[in-house]
Amino acid sequence: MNRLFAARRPLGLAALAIVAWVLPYRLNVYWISVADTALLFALLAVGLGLVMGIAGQVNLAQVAFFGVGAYGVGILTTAHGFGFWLAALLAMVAAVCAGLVVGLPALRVQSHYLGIVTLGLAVAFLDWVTNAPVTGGDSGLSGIPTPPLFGVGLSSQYLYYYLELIVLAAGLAFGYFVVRTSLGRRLRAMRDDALAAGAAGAEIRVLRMIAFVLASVYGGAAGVLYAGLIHYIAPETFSIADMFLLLAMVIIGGRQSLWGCVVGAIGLTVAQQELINLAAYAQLGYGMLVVAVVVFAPTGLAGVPSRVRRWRLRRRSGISAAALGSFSGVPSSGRTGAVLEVSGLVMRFRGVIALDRVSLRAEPGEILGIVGPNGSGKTTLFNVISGLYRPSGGRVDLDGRVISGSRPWRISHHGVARTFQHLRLFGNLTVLDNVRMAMDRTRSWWSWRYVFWPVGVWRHERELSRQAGAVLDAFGLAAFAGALPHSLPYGIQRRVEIARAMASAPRLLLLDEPAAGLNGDEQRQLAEIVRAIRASGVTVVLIEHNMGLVMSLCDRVVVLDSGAVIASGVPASVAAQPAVLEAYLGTTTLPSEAS
Amino acid sequence: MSTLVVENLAVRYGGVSAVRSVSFTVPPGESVGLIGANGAGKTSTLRALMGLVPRAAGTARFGDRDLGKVPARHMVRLGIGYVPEGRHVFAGLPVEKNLLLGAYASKWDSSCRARLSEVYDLFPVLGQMRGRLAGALSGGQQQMLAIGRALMARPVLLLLDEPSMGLSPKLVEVICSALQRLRAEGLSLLLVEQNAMLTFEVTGECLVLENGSVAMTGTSAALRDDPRVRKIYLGL
Amino acid sequence: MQSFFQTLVSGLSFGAVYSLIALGFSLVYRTMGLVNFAHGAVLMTGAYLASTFYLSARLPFAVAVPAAVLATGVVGLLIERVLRPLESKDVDLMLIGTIGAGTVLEAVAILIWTSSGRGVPSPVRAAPLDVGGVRIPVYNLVVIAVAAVTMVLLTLFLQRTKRGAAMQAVAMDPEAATAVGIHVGRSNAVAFAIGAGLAALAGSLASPMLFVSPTMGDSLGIQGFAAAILGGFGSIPGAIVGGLGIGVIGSFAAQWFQGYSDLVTFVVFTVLVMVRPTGVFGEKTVNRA
Amino acid sequence: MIRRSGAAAALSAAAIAILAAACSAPGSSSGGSGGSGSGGSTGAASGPIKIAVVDAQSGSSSDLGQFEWRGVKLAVDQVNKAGGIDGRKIQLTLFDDQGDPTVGTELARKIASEGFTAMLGTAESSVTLAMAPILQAEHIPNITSGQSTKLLKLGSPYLFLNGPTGLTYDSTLAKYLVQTKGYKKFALLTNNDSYGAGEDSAFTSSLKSLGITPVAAEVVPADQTNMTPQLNTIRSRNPQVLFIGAEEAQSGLTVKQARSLGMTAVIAEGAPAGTPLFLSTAGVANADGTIVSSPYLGNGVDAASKAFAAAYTAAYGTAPELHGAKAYDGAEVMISALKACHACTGLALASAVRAVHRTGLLGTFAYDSQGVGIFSTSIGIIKNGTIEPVSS
Repeated sequence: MNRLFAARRPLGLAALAIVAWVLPYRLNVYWISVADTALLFALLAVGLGLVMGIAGQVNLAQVAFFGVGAYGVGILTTAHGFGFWLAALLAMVAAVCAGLVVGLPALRVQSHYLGIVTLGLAVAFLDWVTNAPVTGGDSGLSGIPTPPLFGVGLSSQYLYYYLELIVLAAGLAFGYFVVRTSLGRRLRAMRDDALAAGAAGAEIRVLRMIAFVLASVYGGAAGVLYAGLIHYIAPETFSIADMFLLLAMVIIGGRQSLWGCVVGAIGLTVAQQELINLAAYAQLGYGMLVVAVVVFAPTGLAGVPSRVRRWRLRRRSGISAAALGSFSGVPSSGRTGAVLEVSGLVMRFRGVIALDRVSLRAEPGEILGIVGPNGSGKTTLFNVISGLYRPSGGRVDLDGRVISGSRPWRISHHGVARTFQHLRLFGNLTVLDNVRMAMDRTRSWWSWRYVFWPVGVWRHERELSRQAGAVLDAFGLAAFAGALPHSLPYGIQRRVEIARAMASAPRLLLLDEPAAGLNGDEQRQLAEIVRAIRASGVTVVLIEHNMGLVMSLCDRVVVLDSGAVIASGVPASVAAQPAVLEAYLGTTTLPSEAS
Repeated sequence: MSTLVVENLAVRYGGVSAVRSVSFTVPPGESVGLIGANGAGKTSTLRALMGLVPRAAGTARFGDRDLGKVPARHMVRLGIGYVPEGRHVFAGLPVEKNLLLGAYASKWDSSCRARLSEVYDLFPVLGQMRGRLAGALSGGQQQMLAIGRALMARPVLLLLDEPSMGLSPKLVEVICSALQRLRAEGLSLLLVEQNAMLTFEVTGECLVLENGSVAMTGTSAALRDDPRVRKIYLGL
Repeated sequence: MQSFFQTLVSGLSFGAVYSLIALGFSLVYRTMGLVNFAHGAVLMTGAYLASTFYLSARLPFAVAVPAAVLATGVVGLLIERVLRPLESKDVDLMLIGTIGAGTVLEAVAILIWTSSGRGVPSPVRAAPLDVGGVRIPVYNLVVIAVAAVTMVLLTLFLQRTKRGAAMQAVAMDPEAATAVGIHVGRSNAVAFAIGAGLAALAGSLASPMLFVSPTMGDSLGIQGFAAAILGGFGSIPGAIVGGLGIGVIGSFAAQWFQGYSDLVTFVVFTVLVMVRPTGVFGEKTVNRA
Repeated sequence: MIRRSGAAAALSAAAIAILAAACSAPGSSSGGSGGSGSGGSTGAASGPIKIAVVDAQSGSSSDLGQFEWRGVKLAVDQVNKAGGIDGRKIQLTLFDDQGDPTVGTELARKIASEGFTAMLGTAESSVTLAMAPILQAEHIPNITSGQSTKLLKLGSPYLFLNGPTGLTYDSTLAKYLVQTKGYKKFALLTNNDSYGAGEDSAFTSSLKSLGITPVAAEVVPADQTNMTPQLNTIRSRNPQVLFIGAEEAQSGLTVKQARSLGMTAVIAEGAPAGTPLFLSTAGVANADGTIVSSPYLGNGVDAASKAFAAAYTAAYGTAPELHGAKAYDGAEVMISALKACHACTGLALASAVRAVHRTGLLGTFAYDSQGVGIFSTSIGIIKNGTIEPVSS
């Protein structure tokens, strides 16, 4: 089914290319201008899709990027006599700068806060162009020249269509190149779960800025083309109403799919032209459509086929027939285990002491168990070690190097990987992508290759895929490579999370209640996996409530109660200590076996 | 007075089986404990009873009412009080407002006032702090507040989820004696606890859960002396 | 100096309106965790209803406004019903859903009242007060007074009544609220209706000072939202402080920066949010793994 | 394997498409582009004469658009009833530009592709500015209601104004206020859209030529409804005259807010102050004494305006105002030109418009090379909600 679809894809693309290429022959002067506008909106929408749908950053300033591109060209060509393409280049630079400025707040705030701030910045931009003399104020700039191309002036709407088509095709291709490879995978992982992405080595702050820069490049390019097409720009075109219209295009089309954004943009542009004398009804229509899409089909039109497919699958059979393979050993990473040294760690939350001078040590090739009643601070300890919290006191060293206080991605690059008590898989990434994302050890600035050395990206990608395949094989997950995590049984999801953690070739692995929810058989497999991980030299620290598992698996156990270490040692001796019994059972008067 | 009858209750989260086929009965005026290590399925059982998580299988009846058909917010009208795990007091509201909200289903009249003074009598410290924001109380005080809030609706059956969690031994004793007093007044209790010794003090009969199933049942007195309980807890 | 105070007075009167708007935002956010981007459009609906009752049905202003508040509350119930499936879901979808709802309200207003807008004569005909050369329009005092009374009433409602306590309880802990017998869905609906009513009150109070048009909610909504965030989202004193703050910043920005006032206001706002994302009275939240 | 052949198919298809494109340029073969190349011939002698009216029917300036449409339609209905032009009826089509220049450019292409002879509108200079180059390229004469002097700078032989430029309004007003009334302290409050910015520069330069510098010149955003902060600054300078350069509603609000601050300065303004929307927004009492510069002071000034007002009221059940009258005059000019050249098109029609010499409601039209046909306005004063000509 899937392979067939893949084979059909080039055919579909070819058909689409032909339609797009011969379309102008069927259009009159008016409709070609509509087509030109539609293509511009499509380019804008792809940019918005990348930042909102792929990277999950609310951006209500996309029209401002559009405006910066258009005004950049307008001002430079009319007031300073620059040639069109030089002006276009500088305008793109300006748009990227705007992207960086609008993206800045994303480092501090998210979701609705980011929405209002970006909207506010869009209003501020609009205010500036309406007032500044250099932008011609409300009456705008006219007389923007036609862009020449190889000595041909593109004054014809028809020729311009092809220019736009080529730019859009290139933009889409680049967009898909980004989305399907390393950078896009990180962006999507960040969207699904920023916390887990950080713990898996993604530099969240840099990625957010990259997302806004991507959006601004597409917005700026659309603006440049717009200026060359219309030869006239005025603030009205970049209004908030147009921003919401653009948003509607992306939402209705499907924000997580670049094709969806294109379809939404073209569809809504054409619909708007058809209803040009019924503007209020058009607005009513797309407003209701947005509400309906958000409530009933959050992934938009682009998400409908996969929803239908999933629905039909579910009706036909329960879960996919693919079976979990057997675990066949941890692929060697060539890295040795690390010594974890926690000394005097204190963590306070608004007066509540969650960790009270915790000290412990884990050696390479050892499985250290952390146990204790609910609320004793076990997960908080993991959160401090993996960098989610900055400790109030004390320190964490890895092989003698202080890691406490570093950001999660940096700690991940030092060789610490973790799983979470409540699974934190990237829900909209396939199992393979979950693994590839964690496996990718490049830094974010590595992304310059996307612009200057795409071949390098491809090679890196091939290498990642090869290694990730090996990890999936080793963990017996090969059959689920293309599945989304939530479609899998819980036990398999747990294993995927461990595979993901191991994909980053860690030297220290933190497992937070890995056996929770597993049945007896699965627990036995888990024990086998954890032992194999230890055998590969990795230091393992695990939090577990299942005492049977702890007793049989761990080399040493540390008991936490009320944030403090109350006992530590080999499992059997720890279980015999009165303080442990009290922590677990509530009192020391419990009769011992001997009595 | 009604009897709580639970038969073959099962709970699943997604693909995970948290509770498999648990059955028990709480007769009027009786007190039953559900104990076991973390993750044994105690809290899930209680939440399923309250209708806060969906039941995968099984039935629960209270008197002649099928609890499966009663929305969670109507439990209080049937006389079932619920003290959630982690206390869940309304942190931004004063102590007294928390208690009054416990009597949300009835009028805030003189009988409600009378009930309020009964709660203050049971937990004098709450009376002293009636104007304080609940979020500013210590853990033990919050636990008293959560119990007091549930008592405000004059329940006939009280479901308690880990009332001793995170409390110092001294405060556990306070809670323990309060529960004993409530039991003496004729209230039925269903107590979910990790703290086995507290449970044995307060209840007449206990179930020990392990991995979502009932591992042992018996009178609290008998279980107290049974070494197998300790094994289940510590996995030895 | 006189000009300074005059600008301050004008900033405070509009600030009172922003406070009411921010209050609606905050109440809805506080009780249901929903960020209502349609708030501005709801405000516009309320303003149109009030002006219709006042101008077309010739009701006295003091009757028209409460009538509009009630009617808009019903509109709020409708919106809440439509968007209810989103309430516990992802915040971004909610944001977009309410933007969609706002678009719909605006379109409906255009279809009913056309897009041209209308001026509403001031219901108070008295001459402005003169305090040391500072002119204070009597109607502005009425607005400030009504806003203040509303805030006191709202605070009393939340603190003294059973329904108010229940609404706060739902906000703090929906599950525990359910356990004591509170109908969470109904409480949310009531909260949303009150939020809509507050928007309508703000809109109808502002309409004699401003101009009623289908787009009036856009800028008022954004300013009110900014006010809510500035004060600390979900906080009632925060809404008041934030509203007055945005009103005063806006007034001085308009006086000093003329046409560039929006630019200045939003740049200042952005910087403030970045420096202190939780606003003046907001609480810091902790990430949990 | 399948994948391979798919890619091959794609390549060959693309090659065919490129070949097809190379053989003939799109757009040239299809008969869509009606206007191109028809530079001045006499139009086809049958069927109705198609005239496009482009005006905002939605958005904040839709009121203006409504007024304009009524004025145009009245004129065209009258000529159609009288038998049309050489026996051919005029067929009007209304397009909504939404006040957005981009929409305007698309409409310009639509008008060209659908073979319209001429265009009337728009009410907004910025939209007309965007459309004019396309209309010029497609040889479609356009009589606009815009009054910005930027329109003249385009130098399009196809663009005509149906009223005076902003400069005419303001210089007449300034002369009256300074020379007749003897005022010396002026304050300006203008908004930042193209109308307001134009008024700002026109009135300032008019004052300058009379040797006067304003004591205050404040700018408000066009969508701002609270003008108090700017009015505060103005009030502190104590001017005798407050000149307002903003659209109807905003002007009305400004007057209302100025009066509520206790300002007593004389209000002076261009055309917007003469409209019902201004009066209803400001309130009748507040608007009293406002001095208006307008080529059309009211419906009862002379016989022509009385007849127009009667016909307009009969058709629409409401009395006309300036915009309706302007649009009516513009339509009349176009009709005269069409009559004179026997429904010609393109450059010939443009020349015919330029040659029109007729007296309308606003005055006597005699177009100069820049496309302006009216060069004077009258001064009126608002009393009890109606404009009266000043008795000077």
